[in-house]
Amino acid sequence: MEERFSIRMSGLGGQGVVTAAHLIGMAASRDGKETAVNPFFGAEKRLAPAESYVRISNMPIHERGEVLYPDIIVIFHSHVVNMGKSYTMPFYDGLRPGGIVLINAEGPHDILPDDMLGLKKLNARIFYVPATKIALDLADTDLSSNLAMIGGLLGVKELVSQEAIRAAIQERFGGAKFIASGTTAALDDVLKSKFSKISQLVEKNMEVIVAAMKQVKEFLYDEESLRIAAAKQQNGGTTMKAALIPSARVNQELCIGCKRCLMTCPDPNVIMYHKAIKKAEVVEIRCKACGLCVAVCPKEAIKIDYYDN
Amino acid sequence: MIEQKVVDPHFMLFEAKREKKFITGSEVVKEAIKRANVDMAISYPITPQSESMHLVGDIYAEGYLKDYYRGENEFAVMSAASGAAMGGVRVFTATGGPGTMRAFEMFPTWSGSRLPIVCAFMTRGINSPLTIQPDTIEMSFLLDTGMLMFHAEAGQDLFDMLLKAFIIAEKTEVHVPIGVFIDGFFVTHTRESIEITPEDMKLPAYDPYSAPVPVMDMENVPIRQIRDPFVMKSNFVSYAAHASWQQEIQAAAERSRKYIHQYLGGLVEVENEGADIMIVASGTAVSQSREAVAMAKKEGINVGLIKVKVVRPFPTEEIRSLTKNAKAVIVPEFNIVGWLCREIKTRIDNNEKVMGGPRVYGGMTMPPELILAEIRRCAK
Amino acid sequence: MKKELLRISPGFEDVMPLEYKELIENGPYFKGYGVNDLGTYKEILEEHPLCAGCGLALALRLTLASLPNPEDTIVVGSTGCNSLGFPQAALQNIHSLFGNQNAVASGLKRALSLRFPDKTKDVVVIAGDGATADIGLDITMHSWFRRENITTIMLDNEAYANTGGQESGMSSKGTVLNMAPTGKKFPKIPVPELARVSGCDYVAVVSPYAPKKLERAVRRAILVAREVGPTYVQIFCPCPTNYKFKPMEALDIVKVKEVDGSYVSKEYFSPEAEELIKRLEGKKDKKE
Amino acid sequence: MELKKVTNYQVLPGPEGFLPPSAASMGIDLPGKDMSLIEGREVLEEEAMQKIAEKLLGAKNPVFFPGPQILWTWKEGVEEKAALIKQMADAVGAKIIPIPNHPNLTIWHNKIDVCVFVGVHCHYANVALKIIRGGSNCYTIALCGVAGHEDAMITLREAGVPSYKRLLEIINEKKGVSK
Repeated sequence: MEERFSIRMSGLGGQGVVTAAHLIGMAASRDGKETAVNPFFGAEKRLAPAESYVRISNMPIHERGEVLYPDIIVIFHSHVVNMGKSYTMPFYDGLRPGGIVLINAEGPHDILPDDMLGLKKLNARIFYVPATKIALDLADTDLSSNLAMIGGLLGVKELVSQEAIRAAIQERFGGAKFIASGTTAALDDVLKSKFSKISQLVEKNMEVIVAAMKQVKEFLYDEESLRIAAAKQQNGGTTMKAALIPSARVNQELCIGCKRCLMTCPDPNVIMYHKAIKKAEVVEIRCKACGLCVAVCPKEAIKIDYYDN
Repeated sequence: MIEQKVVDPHFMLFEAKREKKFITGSEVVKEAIKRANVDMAISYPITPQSESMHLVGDIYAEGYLKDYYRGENEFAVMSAASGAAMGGVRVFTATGGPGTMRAFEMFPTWSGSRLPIVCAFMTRGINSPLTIQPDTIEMSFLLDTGMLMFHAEAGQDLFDMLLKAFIIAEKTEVHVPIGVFIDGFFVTHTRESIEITPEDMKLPAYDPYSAPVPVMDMENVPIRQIRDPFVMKSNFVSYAAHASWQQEIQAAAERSRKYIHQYLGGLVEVENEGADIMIVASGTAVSQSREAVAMAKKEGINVGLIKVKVVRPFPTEEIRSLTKNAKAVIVPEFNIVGWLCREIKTRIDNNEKVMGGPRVYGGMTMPPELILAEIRRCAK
Repeated sequence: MKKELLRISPGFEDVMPLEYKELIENGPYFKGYGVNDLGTYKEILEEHPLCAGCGLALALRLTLASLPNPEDTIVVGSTGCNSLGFPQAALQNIHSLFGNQNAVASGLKRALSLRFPDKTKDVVVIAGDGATADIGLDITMHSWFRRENITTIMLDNEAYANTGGQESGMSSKGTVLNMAPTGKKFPKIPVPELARVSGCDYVAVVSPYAPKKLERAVRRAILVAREVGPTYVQIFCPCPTNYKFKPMEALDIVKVKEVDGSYVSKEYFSPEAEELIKRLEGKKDKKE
Repeated sequence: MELKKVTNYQVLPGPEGFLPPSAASMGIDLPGKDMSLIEGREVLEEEAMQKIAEKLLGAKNPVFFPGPQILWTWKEGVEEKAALIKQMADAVGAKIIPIPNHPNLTIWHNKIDVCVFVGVHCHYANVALKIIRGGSNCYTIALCGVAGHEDAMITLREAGVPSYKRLLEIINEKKGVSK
């Protein structure tokens, strides 16, 4: 009998959603399973919605395109859940009854009550794992968050073996030219640059995966959790912890108001200028943390930092 | 230049006394555009279209148009026409055959951008090998561009269809481009008697603010209001927007039917309705069929003729109803693929009675005798 | 545009999205702002999805901040990374197809001249190097030959970036990029020189890391296009994603290329343009 | 000859299938002069207005979607129209969510059961109306100043100040009755 799992991975561009799907697919293939993996994204860049799909089965797979009716949904970023940065509305649209939702979040998250109700009706099981935090703690880079999400997924369901995942990481980052979109290839290079050797990259990321497997927790639809979720919506929506976000910050004591940073930021209305005090200030929520302002500041008054929104 | 006054289109087209002129199809284009209150025309030479756009240039020089130039190729010309239309002026251009293919990417873009451009297509064969001869194959490629397509039988149709095309294309709920198709040489280079409207009358000017999309002039509702179909975001709404957008372009064509009835008297015309054998044809094939019908009549064979004036939107219900009781349907065409036959076959019941042909292509003339032979065969 | 256009119908002020209100209350229309005012007003460009540290995004932002009359400017873009920015821009803009931007702009400029003979309507083409120098080179040059009164601005990131980093005609000789696996075989297309011989009355090459020079070039180009003839500005926009460097290094890359002569800022005026700019800018020396 | 597609199609709230067809492709015509459409059926404007008032007053979460042509005082007469729309929205307790650009996730986010399009450019209104039918069960109403919108469940055509005034009157009358 066919045992098929259709997985939909949703996140934002640059989070490694496509890479995660690819690694799972490679691992499943190594484990001798049938698998098909495909990404789906618009002509957009980082931070735009990105999805990828993994189908794993013991029988041949013919279906293509978006996984419209997933068994498992893996969510890399809170904005997929609460900001509509999703290909579908609501984010769990099409989830099969009894399906699984795994979210990158630090604590008992707060899916909006209506969505919670919808998921409950489907008898969906909700899991969360602090993937970004684990990545930063253990691999020292948020670029490993996708590996942590793989760990979380394996913690919920052992779709592929750890050995196969290890081999997949080795293959993907270990030299042989991998065909990916230009932007993905560029990010691969950045990830590689974070580690001195490929073996170190593999080990660190395996640590991330194992830690995530252990830390993944199930959300229970008990009264207490539902009450908290409802209270949160009353307070104006979500308080679900997003990943830590890097942003530039101006040390106002050092700022001399030269405006160089203002004219060097590629994004509009990120750095604002206070005419009265002649100081620059960063609107953190808009900053993409490229660091150009840091490079042009003559007084070293700007730094990139991680902050928690 | 003769002083022209703006008149009610209905009066100009249906009531004003017409004058008879013995002119070619190319001259018909000139006479129609002279009366169409066109702001701007852009041209590029290609046989058999060139002469008509020279003549439009001449009336620009006389002062009937406000701007006119020769572009560098058809893709550029059609692009410039779209820029002009987005800027809120009435624009006319023409091409044919390989020129149509060179410009092709722009035609669905015109439709998607809701631009009421009128373009005359003087149809001709498509390479390779090189040909400049008549052939209607390009119409097959254009069927699904979202443009409305009128097919003129001869010069008289051409005159009326061009003027009426501006009126229909510019209706807010329609507002998509219209291609007026004329068979190269058979119509463009044939001289015949045409009844034209008075020279001192012209259509009312285009009102850009009647468009269903904002005009790109920074003078109407302001800012962050893009006009083009930029829906390539990554979420379900974007896909839904693109899907709905495509539906909307087709819906616009559906909405044009009412106006086609009002101005063209319908999408089809029929002769000998209810005959056992019906010919369905468009363009020059209609003219040849008229002769064949007359010849058949002499032989005692009763044959009907459905003239398809409008190919997009397609006269589905009309053809279904008119061919319902026919025993045979003959579709003579001036192209190898038989696109009109295909259109009909996919739309009517019992389509095995539709005869694919006769067909000529590559510049050949279709003698009425060829159609007659088919009629005789069907009558047996 | 008429100033009255920028007024929300009474009763709807409260419900208008903040970004629109900000544009009215604190936007750049009718203000004559320049790059020096950045950070003090609501910009024409909103949050865009271009990469962190994108040189093209910076060039686009600065270009829009340099427009002398944003309230009467219509931008024609083209396919490429820049087309991801324009839907976020608060001025009317057209994305038609790939490579036809100068033809669309020609038709648009002529239409606006017919409809508004007594008003200034600036039509500015902003397109990438692929759109301008490869797929649209003939159309670009023909708009110059025809002496269309439009400004053409090339955001030159020396590659097809939106499709994943392929060689373009503007990539330097020897550069290894996708579709140039053994390195590019011919040098950068000399578009500024082509512009000059094709009749452009003003040509400038600048980079976004000298923002005030960029601003001056954009303004001059638009002012000359209004009154004299076609103009061209080429902006070097290093692409960290496809050229694989850290965004922070962009500035150094510009400097190195300026010094080694492979990408040098320059400016050219026709005599008519020179006279016009002299008149408009007073005694200021424009060739500094 | 004039032949019309005979249709029994009704323009009802979605979702209809995986992707609903456009009403025009199903043979629904725009209303004739002085006429309106209710669910694809041509009726007198008065009847349509009565139904609009009922729908709005009976709605849990009615929303007005004013578009750019009414949000900005870009030409004469807009202010008066805008004031009437505002009064209408207030009278039925509707939220106002501007559509200064094209449609977005608003429609899903806000769980709207009845909505009114007014002052949106016809093309964008048509696209949005189709999207809404595709993905929600919202009852859509269009107060169109031009030819109307067959994809809306109720549409007026050539609606201007007199139509708005009459509609407001009907709403107020019905409100009086229901109270």
